[in-house]
Amino acid sequence: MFPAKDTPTSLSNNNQERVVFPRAPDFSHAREAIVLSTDRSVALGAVDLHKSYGATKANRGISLSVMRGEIHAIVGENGAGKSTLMRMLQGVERPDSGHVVIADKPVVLNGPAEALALSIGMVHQEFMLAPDLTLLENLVLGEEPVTRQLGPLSRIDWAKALREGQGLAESIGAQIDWQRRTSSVPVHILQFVEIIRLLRRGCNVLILDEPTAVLAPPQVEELFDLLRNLRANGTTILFISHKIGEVMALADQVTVIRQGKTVFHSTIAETTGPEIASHIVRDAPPLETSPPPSRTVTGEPVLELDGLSARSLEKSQSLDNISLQVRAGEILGIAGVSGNGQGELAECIAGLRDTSAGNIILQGADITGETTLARRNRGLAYVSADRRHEGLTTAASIETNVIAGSHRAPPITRGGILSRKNLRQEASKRLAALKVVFGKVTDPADSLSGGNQQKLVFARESADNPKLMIASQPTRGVDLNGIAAIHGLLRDFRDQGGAVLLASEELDELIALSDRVVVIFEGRLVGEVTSPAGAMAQIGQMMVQGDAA
Amino acid sequence: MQVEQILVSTLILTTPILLAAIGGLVNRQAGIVNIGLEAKMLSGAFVAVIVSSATQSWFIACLAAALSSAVIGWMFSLTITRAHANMIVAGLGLNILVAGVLGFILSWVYKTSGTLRQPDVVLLPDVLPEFFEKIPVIGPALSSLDPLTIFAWITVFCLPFVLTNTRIGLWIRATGNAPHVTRAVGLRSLAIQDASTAFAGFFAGLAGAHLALASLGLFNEGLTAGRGFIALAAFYFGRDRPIQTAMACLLFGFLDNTQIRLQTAGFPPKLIGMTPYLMVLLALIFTSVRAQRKARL
Amino acid sequence: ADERPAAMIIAQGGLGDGSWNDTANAGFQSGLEKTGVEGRTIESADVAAQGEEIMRRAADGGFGLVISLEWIHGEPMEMLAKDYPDTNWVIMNQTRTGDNIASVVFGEHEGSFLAGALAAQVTTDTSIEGINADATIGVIGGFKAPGIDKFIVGYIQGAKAVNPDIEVKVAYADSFGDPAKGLQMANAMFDEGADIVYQVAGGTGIGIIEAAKARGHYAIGVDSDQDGMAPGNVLTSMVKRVDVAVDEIVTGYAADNFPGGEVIQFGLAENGVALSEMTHTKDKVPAAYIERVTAYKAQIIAGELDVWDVSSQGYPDFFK
Amino acid sequence: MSSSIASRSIGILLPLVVSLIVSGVVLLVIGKNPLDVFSLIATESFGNARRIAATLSAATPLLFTAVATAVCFRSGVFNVGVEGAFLVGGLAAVFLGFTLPAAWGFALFPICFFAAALIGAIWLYVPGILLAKFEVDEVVSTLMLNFIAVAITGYLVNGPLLSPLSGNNVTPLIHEVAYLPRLMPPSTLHAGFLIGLVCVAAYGFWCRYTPAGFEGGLIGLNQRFSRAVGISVPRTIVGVMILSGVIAGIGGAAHGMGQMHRFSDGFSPGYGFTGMAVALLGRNHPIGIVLGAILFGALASAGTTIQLFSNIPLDLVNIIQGTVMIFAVVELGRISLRRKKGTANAG
Ligand SMILES: Nc1ncnc2c1ncn2[C@@H]1O[C@H](COP(=O)(O)OP(=O)(O)OP(=O)(O)O)[C@@H](O)[C@H]1O
Ligand SMILES: Nc1ncnc2c1ncn2[C@@H]1O[C@H](COP(=O)(O)OP(=O)(O)OP(=O)(O)O)[C@@H](O)[C@H]1O
Ligand SMILES: [Mg+2]
Ligand SMILES: [Mg+2]
Repeated sequence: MFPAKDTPTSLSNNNQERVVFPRAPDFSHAREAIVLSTDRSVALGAVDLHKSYGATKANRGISLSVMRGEIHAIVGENGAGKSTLMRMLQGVERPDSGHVVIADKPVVLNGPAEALALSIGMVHQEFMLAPDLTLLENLVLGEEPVTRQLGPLSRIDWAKALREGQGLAESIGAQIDWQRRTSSVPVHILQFVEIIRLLRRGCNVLILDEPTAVLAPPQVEELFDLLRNLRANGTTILFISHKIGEVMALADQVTVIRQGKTVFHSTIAETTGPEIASHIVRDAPPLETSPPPSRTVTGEPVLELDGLSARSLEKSQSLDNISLQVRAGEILGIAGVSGNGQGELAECIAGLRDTSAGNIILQGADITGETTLARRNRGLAYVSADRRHEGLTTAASIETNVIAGSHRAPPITRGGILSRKNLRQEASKRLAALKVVFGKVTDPADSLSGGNQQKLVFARESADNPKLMIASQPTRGVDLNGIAAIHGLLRDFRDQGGAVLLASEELDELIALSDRVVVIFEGRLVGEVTSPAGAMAQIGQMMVQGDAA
Repeated sequence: MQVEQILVSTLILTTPILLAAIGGLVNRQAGIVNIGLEAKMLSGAFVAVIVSSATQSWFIACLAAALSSAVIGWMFSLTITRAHANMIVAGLGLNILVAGVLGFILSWVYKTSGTLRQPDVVLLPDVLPEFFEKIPVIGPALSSLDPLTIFAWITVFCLPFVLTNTRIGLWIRATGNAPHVTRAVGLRSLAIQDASTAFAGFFAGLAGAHLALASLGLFNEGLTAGRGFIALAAFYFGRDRPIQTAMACLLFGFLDNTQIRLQTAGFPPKLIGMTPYLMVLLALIFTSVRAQRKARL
Repeated sequence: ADERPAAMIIAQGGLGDGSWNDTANAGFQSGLEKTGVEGRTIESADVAAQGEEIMRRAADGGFGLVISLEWIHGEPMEMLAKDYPDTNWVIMNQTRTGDNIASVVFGEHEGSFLAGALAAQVTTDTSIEGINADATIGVIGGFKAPGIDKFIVGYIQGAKAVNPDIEVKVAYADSFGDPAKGLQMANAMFDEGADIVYQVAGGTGIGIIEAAKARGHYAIGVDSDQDGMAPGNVLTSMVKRVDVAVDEIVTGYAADNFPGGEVIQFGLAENGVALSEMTHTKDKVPAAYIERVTAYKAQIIAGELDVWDVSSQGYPDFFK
Repeated sequence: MSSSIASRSIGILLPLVVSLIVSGVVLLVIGKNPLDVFSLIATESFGNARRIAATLSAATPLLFTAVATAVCFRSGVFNVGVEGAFLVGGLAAVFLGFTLPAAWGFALFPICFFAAALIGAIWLYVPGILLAKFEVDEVVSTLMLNFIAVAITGYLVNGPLLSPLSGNNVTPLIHEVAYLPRLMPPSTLHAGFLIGLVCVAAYGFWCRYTPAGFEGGLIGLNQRFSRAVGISVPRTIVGVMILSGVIAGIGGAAHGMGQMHRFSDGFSPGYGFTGMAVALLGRNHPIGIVLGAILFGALASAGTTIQLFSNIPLDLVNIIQGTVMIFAVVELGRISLRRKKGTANAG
C-alpha cells in the first residue's frame, strides 16, 4: 500500500499536489523506464495498476504516463490487458491496487461519468450512437443546447447544435453532414461523430480502443489526419492498436503491454517497428515452435477456393477474389491484421455468410450454395472466433453444447428419437477425449474456464471425423495451458490427415502451427509463405502493408 | 347533408381512438408496446363520470381521468422496466385486472353492475359558438367540436415538433431506438420509459373521459369496446408517426361510422369490424417485404 | 313451502347489460324479496362452456330452483333435470321437456310487430314534430343473432302491415355495450331519412336514445320501459316482462306452485310483451294510430294474425 | 441445480402470493374475511371428486393453449396467436362434426381432429413464414390474426353455419357419436383432458427426446450458435409455429367435441391468453404447465361457483387472474430483452 499522503485523492478533494511516484515503477521486463519529464504535464497516467478477474491477472503492474498534447499508442497481444487498462482509466472498472492519474493528480474514479467530468472520454469499438437518429441528434443527446431552460420540455436549439457540430468538425478538418440518419453513414464518419461528441463535452483526453479495426484503409487515413489535427489543437490521444505500421505513422509515444505488465516504452523517434514487435512477442510462452521442417504436403486438396468474393455487410470487410487450396495433412495459416477479412472468409466457407462470386469446393464437390448443415455433413468443422456467442451457447448445458450439430445422427437420434442416454455417453466420451475439465455435464457451459470452453468447442467439432477444420482465432482469450492443448489438438488433427484452415491474429501461433501461411489484407490474399518458420518479419510486413516490399 | 353528418360522427368516433393512439405511439417510440391501453381507457371513463358528477366540472373530470390513468400506467411501467415483466402478457393481465377492480367497485360501492349512472354528469361542452354551424359542409363538424377532440388534434400536430425538437422528445426516441446509448450518455432510460408509459396512460385516460362524457354521461363496462386495440392497430399502421397515426385513426373512425352503409351494402358487420386488423397485418407484411428487398440490393 | 334457495345464472354479456340480464335480475330480486326465499345470481367469464358444471353444482349444493338466462344451457338442462328430479329448472326462449323444467317463451316478435306498426304510421305524419315525410324507419340490433332478429323481423312485419312500401333500415352495432357507437349509428340512420329507430341493442341502445334526444327524432326502447330515458323522444318501448316472468316463477316456487313441465308464454295475450304506456308521447301521436295498433294486438291475440318467429321458424324470405 | 429449482418455485409462487395479497386486501376493504373466502375457493376447487373434476374440466382447454404457447416461447418465438388457432380449429372440427354423416361413427374423431390440426397449422404457418422469411414481428402479426379469427368465426357462426333454429349464434350440435366420452360422469370432464395431458407429455417428450425439440430449445437460447452448428433457424421457427397451430387446433377440436358439442359465440373466453399466462407461470416446463392450467382452471370454476355460497362477485376472480398474469411474467429477463430489441427495430 501507499503511504497515506499518496493515497489517491477523491474527486471532490481539490488537492493540487503533483503526483509523486512513491517508487520507481516496476519495469523489470522493460529496457527503459518511463522517464517523467518535469517540464510537461501528465494528462493521463497510471501507477502500478493491478486488476484480476477471478484467477486471471489481467493487469499486474501497469504504469503509464500520457503527456499532454501527444498521441500515445498502446500495443500488445490479444489478452495482454489493454482493454482492461482502458476500462480502469475510464472509470468503468476499479483497480485492485495502484491508481489512475488525471492531469497530474491521482484520482479514484467511480464510473465513466466522473472521467468525463475530468475531460477524459473514450470511443468504444461498439459505437454509442442510436442508429435511427440523425448524427446531429446523437451529437447532442444527453447535453442538448436549448433556447430557453424548461427542463425536459426545453426546445432544443438545433441551429446552435449544428453550429457547434460544424465548428468542431471544421476545427479538426472533418466534413460531416449532420442531418444524415446515423444508420446510413459509413463507420469512420461515425467514429468522427463519437470523437466530436467527446470534444463537445469538453474532453481533452481521448481514448480510442482499436479505432482502425473497423475501418478501410482510406478511412484510416482520414482518421489519422483528424487525430493529427486534434493533437495540433492540444488534445491528448491514447490509442490502442495491433498494427505497428499505424503506430509508427501516427504516434509520438508507444507503450507495449505484455501479460498484464508494461514492458517497453519509447518515443517513436527512438524506436523501430521491429523493435516494438520484438517486445510484443518476447518471452512468449514456450510454444512448441517446431513445425516439421518444411514438410512437403502431398495430400489431396480438401478445400479449394476459386475466386471467392463476398460483399461487405454492416461493418464487415468484403472479400475479393480469394483463391487457395488446403490439402489433407496440412495446416494453412491465414495471417492478417484484425478486420482484414479472415473472419469473413471463415464464415463464407462455413456457410454463414453469402458469397457474391467464386466457388467453394470441398473434397471435389462444389458446396458454394449449400447450407451449413450440408457442409458439416460433408466433413466441415468450424471453430468460431466468437466463442461466447457463436462457438457456444453459454446458458445451455455442457452436454448440449458438445453434442449440438450431431444431435440428429446415430447413436444419439435413432428412428427420430433422441436418446438422452446415448447423448450423455457420447458427450462424456467427447469431453474425455479432449480432457475437458468440468463439473457436471448438466452444468451450463458458462461454468467452464475459457480454455476448457474452447476445448469443448474442439471436442464437438472434431467428433464426427471432419475432413476440414476451419479454426478462427482458436486460442483467443485462452490461457497458456489451454493454448498448448489446443495447439496439440490441431497438430494431431493434421497429423491424422485432416486439413486445417487456421485464421489467427497472432503471428507466433501461425508460425508455430502452419505448414504454409497466406496473408490476407483488405479482403485480398497478398502473399504466401511456404516455410513460415523464419519468416515472421516478412509476414508481419505483408500483414501491415499489404505487400512484401 | 349526409356528408356533413359523416364528418361530424367520424370526427367524434375518431377522438377516443386518436387520444389512445397518441399515448400508445409515444410509448412505443420509447420502446414499450402498450397492450394495456384498454384498461386505462376504462378506468379513465369511470373516473371521469364520477368526478364530473361530483364536481360539476368537465375539466376537472378529464384531468382526474387522465391523472388516474397516468398513475396506473406508471405502475404498469414499473413492472415492465424494473421487474422485467413481459410487456404483452402484463398488458393483457392489466386489462383483466382493471376490469375486475372496476366491476368490484361498481358492485360494492355503487351497488350496480355494468353501467354506472350518476346524477348531473356534466358533458363536454361544444367549444365553438353556434354560428359556425352555418358554414357549409364542415359547419356541423366544427360546431360539434368538444374540447378533447380539439386537444387531441392540437396534440397530433404538436407532437412531431415535440418529438423532434424538445429534449424529452429526443430522449424518448433515443431510448426506444437504443436504450444502451441513452444510458451511456447519462440519461435514465428506464425513467424515460416510465414517463412515456405514464404519458400513454394520461392520454388513454382522456380517451376514456371522451367516451364517457362526449355525449353519454355514463359509465359502461363495455364502453371501450376494443378501442384500445384499434388504437394499437392505428399506431402500428402509422408506424409511430403522429400524423400518419392520426390518419389511420380517422380511417378507422370513418370505417366505424360507415358501418351502417356498408352493412346495407351487404357487408357482414363482423367482417367490417375486422378491417383495421387486416390492414395492419397487410401493412406489416408490405413494409417488411419491402425492407428486405432493399436490404438484398 | 320450499325453503331451498334459488339460483339464477346470468347469460353472456353479464350483469349490467342494461337489458336481458338486468331485467331478469330485477325480477329475480323482487321475487326473492317478496317471498323471503334466499337466492344468488351467478356470473361466469365462461358461461358457455361451464354452464353444465355450474347448474350441477347448484343442484348439488341444495338449491331448489335453478334459472338459466343463457340460451345455450338448454340441452344440458334437459339432461340435468332428469338427474335432479327434486330441483326445479327454468330455461328461457326455448322449449325444453321435463316435468321439473319450466320453459319461458316471450313473444318479442309480437310486441315488435306492434312497435313496427306504430312507427310506420307515425313516420309519414309531418304534423308530429321531428317527423319527416319519408316512409323510412330504422332498427339497430346489438349482434346479428337469431334472438335479436326475432325482434327485427317482427318489427319489419308490423311496419309492412301498415305500409308495404316502407323502408326499414337494419343495422347491427356488433356490441351490446358500446353506447358511443350506438349514438353514431342512430345519427347515421337519422341522416338517411329515418326518424324513428328501434333499438334492440342493450347498452348500445342507450346511445341510440341519446341520439334521438339530441337530434329531436325518436327512438323506440326495448325490454324495459325506457320512455323516461329521454322523455318525449322515446316514441314507445317494447316492454318485455322478463322481470315479471322471473318474479312470477320465484313466487310460484315459494308457494309450491312451480310450473314444472309447462311452457309459459309471455306473449301479447299474457301481457308478457307490450308497448309502453307512452306517458310522454301519447299526446303527440294521433289516437287513431294507437287504435290501429290496438286492433293489431287483438288480431294477434285472437290468432287471426301470425307474426313470424325467427327462433322457432327460422328466417323468413323477406329477411335474408 | 438446487438454486434453479428454488428460483423456479419462487417463479411460480411469487405471482400467487402477490395476487392473494392483492385480493386479500380487496376482501378486507369490503369487510370479508379473506381466509374464509380463500378456503371456500379451495373447497370449491378441490373439495371432493366432483369439484376436482369440474376444476380439471375447466383446465382442459388451458392445457392445450399453454402447450401451444410454450412450444413457441421456448424457441424464442413470441407467438400470441394461439387464441385464433384455437377458434378456427374448433370451428373446423365442429363443422365436420355436424356436416359429415353420423353413420361414419368413430371415424369422425380422427377426421375432425385432423381437420382442426390442419387448419390450426395453416393459421399459424402464415405468421411463422412471415417471421422466418421477412422478419415480420410475430407479436403483432399473431395478435392481429386473433382479431381476424374472432371476426371470421363470428361471421360464419352467425351466417352460413348458423343453426336454423336458435336464439343465439350457435352452430347445430355435432352428431352424438362424435361427442368425446366423459371421464367421470356426470361431470363434464371429458376425454379431451386426457388428450391434453398427452399433449403436455408429448411436449415434454418433444423437448427432451426429439432432435426438433432440441433444436427449438437451442434457437431459443442462441440463434447464431444454432446456425453455426447447422440448424436452420427459419425452418425451426416455421416448425414450432406449425406445431403450435396443430396443438391449438386440437385443443379447439377437443373443446368443441368434448365440452360444447357445437361452436358458439363465446366458444373461447380467451383461453389462448390465459394459456400464455399458464405457460409463463409454468416456465415452459410440462409439470409447471399442468399445475398452472389446474390453477387457472380452479380459478375459473371455483370463482364461479363460490357465488352460490357467498356474495363474492366474479370480479374478484378477475382481480386474482389479472394479478397472477402480470406477476407471472415478472423477471423473465431473456424474452423481455429480446422484445425490447425487437420492438426497437420494428419501427
Ligand atoms: N470481464 C472479464 N472477466 C474475466 N476475464 C476478463 C475480463 N475482461 C478481461 N478478462 C481477461 O483479462 C485478460 C486481459 O484482457 P483484455 O481485454 O484487457 O486484453 P486486451 O489486451 O484488450 O486483448 P485484445 O487485444 O484481444 O482486445 C484476458 O485474459 C481476458 O480474458
Ligand atoms: N454524414 C456524413 N458527413 C460527412 N461525410 C459523409 C457523411 N456520410 C458520408 N460521407 C462521405 O461520403 C462518402 C460516401 O458516403 P455515402 O454513404 O453517401 O456513400 P454510399 O455510396 O452510400 O457508400 P456505401 O456504398 O459504402 O454505402 C463517404 O465515404 C464519406 O466520406
Ligand atoms: Mg481489447
Ligand atoms: Mg318519416
